[in-house]
Amino acid sequence: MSLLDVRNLSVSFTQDGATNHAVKNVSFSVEKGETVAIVGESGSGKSVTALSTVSLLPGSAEVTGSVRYGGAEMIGAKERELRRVRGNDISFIFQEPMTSLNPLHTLETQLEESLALHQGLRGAAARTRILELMTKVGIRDPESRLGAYPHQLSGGQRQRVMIAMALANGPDLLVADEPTTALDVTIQAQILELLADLKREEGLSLLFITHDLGIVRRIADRVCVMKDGEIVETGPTEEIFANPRHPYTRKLLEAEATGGPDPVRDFAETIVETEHLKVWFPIQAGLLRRTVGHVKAVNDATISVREGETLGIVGESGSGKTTLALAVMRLLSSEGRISFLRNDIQGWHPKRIRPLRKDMQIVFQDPYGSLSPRMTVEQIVAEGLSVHEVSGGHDRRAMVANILREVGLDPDMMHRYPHEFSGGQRQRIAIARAMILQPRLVVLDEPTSALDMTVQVQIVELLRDLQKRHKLAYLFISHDLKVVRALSHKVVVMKEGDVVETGSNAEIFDNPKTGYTRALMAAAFDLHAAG
Amino acid sequence: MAFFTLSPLNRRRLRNFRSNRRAVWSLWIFGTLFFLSLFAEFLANDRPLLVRYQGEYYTPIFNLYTERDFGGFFPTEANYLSVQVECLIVTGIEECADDDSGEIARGLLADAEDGVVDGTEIDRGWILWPPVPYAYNTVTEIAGSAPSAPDRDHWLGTDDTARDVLARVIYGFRLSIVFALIVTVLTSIVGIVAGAVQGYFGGLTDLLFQRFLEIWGGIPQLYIIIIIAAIFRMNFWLLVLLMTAFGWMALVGVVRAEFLRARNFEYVRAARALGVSDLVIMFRHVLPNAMVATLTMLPFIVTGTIAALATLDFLGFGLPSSAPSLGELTLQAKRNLQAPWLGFTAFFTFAIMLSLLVFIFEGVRDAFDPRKTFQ
Amino acid sequence: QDEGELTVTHGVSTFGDLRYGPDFEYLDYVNPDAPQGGELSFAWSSGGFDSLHPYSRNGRSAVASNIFYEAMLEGTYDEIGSSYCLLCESMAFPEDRSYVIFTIHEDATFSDGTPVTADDALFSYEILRDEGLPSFRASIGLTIASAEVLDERRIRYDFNPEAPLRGRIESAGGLPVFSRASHEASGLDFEDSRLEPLIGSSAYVLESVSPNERVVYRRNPDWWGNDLPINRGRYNFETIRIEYYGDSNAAFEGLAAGNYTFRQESSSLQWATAYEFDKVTDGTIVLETIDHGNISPGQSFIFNLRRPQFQDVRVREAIGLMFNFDWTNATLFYGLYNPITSFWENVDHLEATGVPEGAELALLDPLRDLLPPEVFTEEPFAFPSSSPERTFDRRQARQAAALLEEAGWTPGDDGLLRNEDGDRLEVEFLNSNPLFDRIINPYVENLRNIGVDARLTRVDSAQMTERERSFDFDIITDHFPMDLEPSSGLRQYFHSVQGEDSLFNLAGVSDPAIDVLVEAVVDAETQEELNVAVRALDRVLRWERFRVPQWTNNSYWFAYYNMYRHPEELPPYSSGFLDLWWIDAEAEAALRAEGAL
Amino acid sequence: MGAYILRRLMLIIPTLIGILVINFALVQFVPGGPIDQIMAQLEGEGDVFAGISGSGSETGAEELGGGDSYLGARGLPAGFIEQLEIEFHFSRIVCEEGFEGEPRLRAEECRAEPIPTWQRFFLMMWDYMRFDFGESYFRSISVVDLVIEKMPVSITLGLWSTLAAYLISIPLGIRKAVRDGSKFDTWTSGLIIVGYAIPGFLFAILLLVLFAGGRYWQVFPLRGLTSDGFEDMTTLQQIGDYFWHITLPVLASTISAFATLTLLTKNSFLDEIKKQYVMTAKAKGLSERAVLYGHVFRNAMLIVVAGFPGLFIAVFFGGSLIIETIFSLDGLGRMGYEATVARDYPVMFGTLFVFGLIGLVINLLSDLVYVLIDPRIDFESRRV
Ligand SMILES: Nc1ncnc2c1ncn2[C@@H]1O[C@H](COP(=O)(O)OP(=O)(O)OP(=O)(O)O)[C@@H](O)[C@H]1O
Ligand SMILES: Nc1ncnc2c1ncn2[C@@H]1O[C@H](COP(=O)(O)OP(=O)(O)OP(=O)(O)O)[C@@H](O)[C@H]1O
Ligand SMILES: [Mg+2]
Ligand SMILES: [Mg+2]
Repeated sequence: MSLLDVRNLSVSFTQDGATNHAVKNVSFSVEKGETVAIVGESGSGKSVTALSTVSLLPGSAEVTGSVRYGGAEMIGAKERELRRVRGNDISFIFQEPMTSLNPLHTLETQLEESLALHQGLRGAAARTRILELMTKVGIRDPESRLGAYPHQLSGGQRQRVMIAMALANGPDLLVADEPTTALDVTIQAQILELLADLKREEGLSLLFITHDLGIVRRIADRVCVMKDGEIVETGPTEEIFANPRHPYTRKLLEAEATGGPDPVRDFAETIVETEHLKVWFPIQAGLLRRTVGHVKAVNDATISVREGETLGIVGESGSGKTTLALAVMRLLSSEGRISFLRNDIQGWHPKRIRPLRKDMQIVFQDPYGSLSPRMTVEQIVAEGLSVHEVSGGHDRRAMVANILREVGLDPDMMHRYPHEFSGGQRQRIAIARAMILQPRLVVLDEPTSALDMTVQVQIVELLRDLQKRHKLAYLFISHDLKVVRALSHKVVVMKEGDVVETGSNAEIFDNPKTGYTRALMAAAFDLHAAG
Repeated sequence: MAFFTLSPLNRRRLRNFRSNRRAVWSLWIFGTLFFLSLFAEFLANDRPLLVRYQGEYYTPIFNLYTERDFGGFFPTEANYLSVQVECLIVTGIEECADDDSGEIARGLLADAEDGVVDGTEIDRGWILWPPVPYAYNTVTEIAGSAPSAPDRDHWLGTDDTARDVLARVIYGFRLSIVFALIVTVLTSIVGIVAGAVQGYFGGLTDLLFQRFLEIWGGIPQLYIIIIIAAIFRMNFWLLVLLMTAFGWMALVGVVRAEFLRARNFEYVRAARALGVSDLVIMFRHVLPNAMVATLTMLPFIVTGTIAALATLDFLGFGLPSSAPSLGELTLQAKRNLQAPWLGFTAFFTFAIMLSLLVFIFEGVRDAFDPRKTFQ
Repeated sequence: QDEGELTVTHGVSTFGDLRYGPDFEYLDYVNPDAPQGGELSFAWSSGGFDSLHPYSRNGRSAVASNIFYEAMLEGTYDEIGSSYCLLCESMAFPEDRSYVIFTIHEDATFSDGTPVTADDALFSYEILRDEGLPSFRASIGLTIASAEVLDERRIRYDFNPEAPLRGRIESAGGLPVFSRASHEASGLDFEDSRLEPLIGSSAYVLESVSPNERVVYRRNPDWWGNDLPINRGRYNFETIRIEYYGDSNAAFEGLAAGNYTFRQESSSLQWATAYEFDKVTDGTIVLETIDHGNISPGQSFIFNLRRPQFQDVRVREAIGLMFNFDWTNATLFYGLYNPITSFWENVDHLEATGVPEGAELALLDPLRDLLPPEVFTEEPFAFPSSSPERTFDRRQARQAAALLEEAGWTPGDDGLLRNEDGDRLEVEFLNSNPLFDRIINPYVENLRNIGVDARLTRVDSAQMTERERSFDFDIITDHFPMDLEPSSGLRQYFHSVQGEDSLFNLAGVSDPAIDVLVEAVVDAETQEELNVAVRALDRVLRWERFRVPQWTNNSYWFAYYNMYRHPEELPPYSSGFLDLWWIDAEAEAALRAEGAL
Repeated sequence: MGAYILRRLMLIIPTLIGILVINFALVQFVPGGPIDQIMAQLEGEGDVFAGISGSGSETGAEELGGGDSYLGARGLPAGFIEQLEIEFHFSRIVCEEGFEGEPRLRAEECRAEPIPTWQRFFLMMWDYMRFDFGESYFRSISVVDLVIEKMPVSITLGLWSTLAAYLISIPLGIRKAVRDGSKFDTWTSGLIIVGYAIPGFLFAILLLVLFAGGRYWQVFPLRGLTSDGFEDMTTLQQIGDYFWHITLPVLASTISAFATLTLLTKNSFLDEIKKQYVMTAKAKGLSERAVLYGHVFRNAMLIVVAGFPGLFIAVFFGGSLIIETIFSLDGLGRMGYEATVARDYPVMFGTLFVFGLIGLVINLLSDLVYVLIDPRIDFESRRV
């Protein structure tokens, strides 16, 4: 008997009278100790399928079919029954770690809760275990991080906390929805190693959803390929990779962001420039919130991006990439010079910067959090247009539809609220919002982490195309070095708040100088090679 | 655009609202009641809707006719409820008005049933009354003492001044609702804006504004009311002004708190990155997500305003005591425990009004809740 | 000391006719054998109390908190203007009553056992004069010129020569006597409110007190005056307990709940509707209506005669005609109240009746030029009775409309009356008592119906007083609590000289004829003279039509547990429930057995 | 934060001054003053509660008064008003030069001279700075003692009704949020709305008549906080007696408090309950209670907390005039109303000052609680 047996699962959402069949008649199973990977197009129903295994879908979802866990039916089961299974037997890693943690609880509380709940660990014992877990998932200096709130963590750190939380209970089945998207390759490798250990030692079963085919190849026993809510192909990993039958699978396997960026014109105008940029977050303690120390998120960053140029920023998780990006955008207080289009915007009153914002846009690392929950996609995407009055005679709705189409979204979906999308779709909405303004500078913070290979290629093409046409400057942050390589002219490598290396694309990728960069490259391309 | 063709979003909200049947019903009932009460003069009045006298038509509801116009004695407005005036109109005989006890008038009226009085044919007139032939300030004729229990003439009884309770409720409902709606709209706008500005901008703005609020809140309203009432004569609009001036602070605290929290959210940062102005961020991005408290409180602010008006009336600092106020009715209920119909009427009026409002606002909340779904 | 013959007597009256001789055994209206003991308990809900010192304006003193003190003299409930020695053994005064000497009873002691001395009396006089309630100060200052201790037990008061003869001695003899020692020992100012009362000499001492909640007075077992004839059959209750309630409904419930057992009802609504519960129907609680002979306090709407629109008496009469007493009484008061016509309502010998004759006519005749002719030809003015069925009485309205038309007020297009200048006839009723809204509102409606631009304005009491003090009102409700033996007090009410700025003459009555009559009353030397003068004054005042009389209650309404008893025949001027009534111990035991107590 | 708190504390002083200035100025315009009120009282009128307690009669005749029945005792002595003005510090006595001895009005050489308004204000401020709030105009009691005297009732009513409201409303609101749209939701809504719609004082009277009066079920006492022999009871009896007394008043004053709080809780839970982190908590396998109270509660409660200081100040210091009156309790509600209507300015200003101070501190505390609840909150202005 399979540990998890999904039969004819269908999930549909009815909205505005129209029914959206997110998952259609999906069947698969996970045996004990087995790793099943679900890959597929963004928005094809992977997350929905995963969530329906323990009935975590919102009330608006209509679920039919059967999901049996250890022989017990999960669909329509009593809440109490489900509770026993959740967390204890089946652990979950959600796709969007940024919004999945309780914003008001410290790491310690969140982790301790799981431990206390399922293992009865409390106090010092729990603490030891928490520290152990945090070390295992690669959080440096865990002790000082115990009291941190989610908003004080980087994206990757949050994701790791999610992983630690899921592993805390020693589950039988781990449902991991894109668990490594925000992690740099070294940590990613470490996590995968950890999972492999667990699988080996405790017979952990894994339902693994990912876009990264390298990972699939490395850890999965079986693969299900989903498209448009259906499993179009399923089989042992080797077989699928060696011998894909379905055209979509073939397309997926072939898709890869390749090529390089178009060269930058000489004497291109510098769009943005920073000198000795520094962001230190105060660490506050006590009711009076006295500052007891600082998290040195960015120490001394000097970068510049020219018209039509892409600056890739890579580095380990928590190294200050996002912080740097936000500081450049003047969304965080920082020290040091920032000049944008020759304006020294550091110290400007926010009101004064506002007109400039048309030309500087950002795609946040946490797309979900950055979308107003009570605005529809249309409103969200169109907002910039009205703010900067760039209708240019066009109908705004047409413009929105257009950009949505370009990022691979069905314009019919523009009346939906953000929470009615898949992770990848939300990411693309965020991209669309930034791009519709045709700014001069776009900061892209992990813009492709939730996208499958085919869409990723599409987006990369789009970015390149826009860059070519409008001479956009990109500040591109990603853990996916392949994409970085495909897009950037220059690359900055960061580690613990410091810029450790800067160089052209070729210099960094082909000829890394510092040890850290070398290790990073090795891990990245080795990992893929290993697959 | 939004006014003529509904945007898909608004259509969706409307649909959400519609699928909350309770809310829809409440809105209908409330709307109907409110609409009807706007025409209170046609529902309850001591002036007839239409009078036919000597072959001509008169509309006392719009025009003032003296008793002399109908051949009577008084040069002042005719008292249509009196038997003398009725007799004058119906029979057209001037003797009707001569007898103050009404004996002759009654006799003539009885005689005129058949259209012939004393052998001469008369041009029979008639009076068309509104459903309730009393206005809120009509002191009616009752047998026994006031307050009198409900009967055929007075469906909800009379109050302690022998005025018809139903008529007073009809007028009182209108007065209270109009008052409360105006005050609520004004106070909510001011309160929300104030709270939003404080919470969103923080810093010095917040610091100073809060102090201002504290000082403002320390002013004894009663004195202001006494002063104003002594200078001007207290009236509806003055009370609206006063209530607004002191009522807006109710929402400031919660709205401020919500804004203090919400301004840290990622989507606010995103909006800022877009270059959205502070005002738009506040009202497009933050407010809809900080509206829980406001929407929950609104029906209570409406009824609270009515209650505040009632309390003022109760304490004697509100509208003149002849004004049809629900507060006055409750006060009477307290003084006249032997007349439970007063209390029941007040209670049911309040309860119905509040329930309807709460249900309507629940529907509105649902309509704006993106995650709310209806099967 | 001896400017002629001194009258030494046990009692004094205005015109020298004492009902009780020096050797009377007990007062006529008491039950000399009334059993003593038991408890009188009643409730109070018109405001709380925080003091037991009724002679200071500070604090609100408890009900009957003057019970601790005795004065030299004591009045009776069946005579007017007579007072008898209580603390004094005798008093002595000369013919012209220019002074009085009281000799304090030799047994008189304060409740702490110390004797009452002339020095205590002097102290009481002085402190009341200097620091007492303003009313005391005003009155004492006017009448008493000085006081002097003659010896241990004798005190002499000298009167101001200008002070009216009448009531002189009574005003000195009526001063409560405190123990000087107790005041000095307390260390407080006399003006401070206090919960520990000054020591007095009366039948009751303080048992316990709990502010705003309860005060209990207990009979002093060693009361010196127990055997005095004037006290015989009185002060029968062992304890008197007064329960305070914040709310009248709660207070009413307290009776049914047995928290207290005696209630004097003052609300017609309650009296007519509330007493229908079990304990009443089964006789545990008895209801009793007792007619009294007290003068009505003369509650009326008064016109502010300083206002131009009220200069014309026809306007005043017209407005008065629209107040429908009969309807108000029947519909709003359950028919329980009585109308008022006279200023001495309910006192036959002082009310004006018929056309003036005899002595009255003689008194009025010289004033003929100053008076309207009707005074001599018609019955004294009274508003006619009107229809009890409906508030708007056509007959009165017709009369009123005619009067107004005569006075030059004609209706405009809006149905409101205007004078030649086009001004409307504006009448504002100013009122601070919420209970009156229901009475004034129909009146206002009536007035509006005949075209008077009337309205009711409610203000709070401070504002009310302020507007009264500045005479800034049209019509307010006022009282005319006339004395049975009216005296110089009348000047404050009606005399033009004092009247100008007297707060008791709110209407602003200022009429030479009235001045003459007031003086005639003050100067009256015999009862008969007084009666005549008062009747003449009453007549003239009524024809002045400056007030619209409201209503009065000529009865006491009592509801009590069936254990209280009172003398068969109650005196006319007081129900005397504090001192004349007693407890029937058997009945009380029976009630207890039933569990009703 | 420390700096912020310091700044807030420092601002308390100008705020208090502001409150006093405004009120002092206001009082100058109110028609009728304390002297008028005293005169009204001397005439046997001026019971400020007459309208509320329903006492008093239409005939204006009460056989017994609090005062005396001294005959001829009527009118005001000369100089009485002047003397009051001096007592109330509206005027002061000035004597001619060379006058020796105690300055009294009675002395020929002395007269009352009004003190200019601005001087009066500064005199008052000077007293307040030394926390000297003076005496009531109407009673020989200092303002502080007066307030202390009234505290037990207000604390009782405030504490228990707030407690009851919170203890019932929050769990109820949460239940309703979880079961949004169910039958349970509907009928509880109905119930709390009815509770809210019942005019408070009618309900109080109803309770009183039904459960405390002698006509129906005489279960509870009619009045007061404690029974007679309270001092002699054992502690347990005392507690019992106390709760026996306060049941009805607390019930009456709480009944309407449920509605807003419950619905507020419900709606803010509804907003939170569908957020992503709740799913995480659920996926952990936490029980419903643990999810609701452990996770959602803190996120949803901000607005409930935000409303708390207002509510607290309202119930503690506002008191409940009508409930206090009906149950014959003597609390701050009545005191405040009486002081206002009777123009007892020392009491008014004194309480305004003290409660203003407490209110300011409570506001500050509640702001700190925000930060405690949601560490992301700060009060600085955004410079970026
Ligand atoms: N609450 C919802 N209401 C309506 N539609 C939804 C809702 N949640 C998901 N969907 C839709 O269901 C489909 C499947 O979504 P799902 O999240 O499973 O995609 P996914 O395969 O996980 O994609 P991604 O790789 O982008 O995360 C999408 O088209 C999405 O728009
Ligand atoms: N508001 C904050 N308060 C305190 N520390 C913070 C805050 N925001 C970020 N940090 C810390 O600053 C460091 C840099 O964070 P940042 O988000 O820039 O990392 P990153 O390079 O984007 O990482 P990732 O790849 O995981 O997203 C991290 O250690 C993080 O914990
Ligand atoms: Mg997904
Ligand atoms: Mg990051």
